[in-house]
Amino acid sequence: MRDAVRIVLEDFSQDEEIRALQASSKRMGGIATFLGCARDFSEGREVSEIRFDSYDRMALPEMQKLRQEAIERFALIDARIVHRLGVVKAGDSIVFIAAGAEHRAPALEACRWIIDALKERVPIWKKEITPQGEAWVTPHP
Amino acid sequence: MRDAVRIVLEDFSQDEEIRALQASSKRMGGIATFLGCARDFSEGREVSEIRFDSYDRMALPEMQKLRQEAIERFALIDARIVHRLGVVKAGDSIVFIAAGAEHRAPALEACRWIIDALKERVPIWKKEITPQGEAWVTPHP
Amino acid sequence: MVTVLFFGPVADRVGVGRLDVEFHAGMCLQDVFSGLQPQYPEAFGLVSLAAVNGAHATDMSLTLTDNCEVVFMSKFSGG
Amino acid sequence: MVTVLFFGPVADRVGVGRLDVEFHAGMCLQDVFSGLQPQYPEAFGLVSLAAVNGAHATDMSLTLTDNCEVVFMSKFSGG
Repeated sequence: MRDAVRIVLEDFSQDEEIRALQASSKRMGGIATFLGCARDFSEGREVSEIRFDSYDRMALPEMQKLRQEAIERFALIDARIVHRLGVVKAGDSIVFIAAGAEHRAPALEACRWIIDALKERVPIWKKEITPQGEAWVTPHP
Repeated sequence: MRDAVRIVLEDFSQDEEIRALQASSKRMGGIATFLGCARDFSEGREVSEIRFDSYDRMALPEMQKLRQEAIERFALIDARIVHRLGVVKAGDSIVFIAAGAEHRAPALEACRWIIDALKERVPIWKKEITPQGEAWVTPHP
Repeated sequence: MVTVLFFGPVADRVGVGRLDVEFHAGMCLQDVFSGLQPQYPEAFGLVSLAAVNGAHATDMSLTLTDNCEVVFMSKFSGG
Repeated sequence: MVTVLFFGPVADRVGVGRLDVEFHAGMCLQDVFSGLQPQYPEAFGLVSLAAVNGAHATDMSLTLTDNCEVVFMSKFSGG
């Protein structure tokens, strides 16, 4: 089975991720996921693609730490985090988070916590490529 | 394309639901989902399967209303709700909710709101079949 | 005639999923409830929600019409 | 030697992704920052986070060791 935390260049299947998550236990009653996708429009500009830069040495370990912290903090049964790098087109997936718990509340809360923490703590930067030029994305709070 | 709100007897693919959701717009930056699954253990008892009863005339329209309300309340781009009936085995999917918005916060909040409201407003009842007998599930707050 | 439907745990305790109750002018939701409750106290002990013609009914003084469909329901446990 | 890495918008403004800075005993994170900042004021204007050897470093008085890896980073925009 694929690692629960991955940085990938190719697209991935949510169904496969969910199956991998469910494989860890049949006591999972709720699975919350968050999928971040590339938009074709941002801050009033058309976006044709998104490119990434990443401090690899730190990005993957930090994502692994996030998963472990989320599992402990929300008493999750399991969690998975996948982030794409390389070149992503409008509509493509960028990041996928799945959190499985016995009940729905911790699964949903963990999912929210992980994506917020990932944006704050994982050293990845994205640049939007538009017909008018390129621009690094300024993070929103 | 399949309806955005469905009551089904067979299993369904999350990937297909996500693709159908994404088809509505490339401005979707965040998609939150919630999957409720049948657990093999509940209130200290083993559960071999779950059966459903539903007031069909009201269940589907109420789910459609929930979707519409969520779209308005959270300014979603689109949302989908699928609920299974019939007989469901441990580990199987029961309910799937997907909410897509321009940004992550409304998508995640809508997903939480829809599952909470669905449990409160949609006339479906589930019964757990255990080796010791059958019991209708008492809802938790 | 008023069609009264039961589902899930309420249907199990009533023993059937459907009862027909004679309609009379001015009849309200509470009248149907009070007419059946003494015969099925266990089932009606579970009832916490009602619907008329497929819509949630929170006002028990709601006036019914002939041939309407009434449902007395226990708390939902879907999802 | 201290290896200093840059990524994303900071790398763009510095013009390279890596600079080597001479190490001296007792050197701290702030020394490296202050040594480079005047040469790359635009790039360092974006810096809001630092890491040493792959770990977040919030204390700029952190003492460095020879051959360590320092990164000055702008706010992340992954996810």
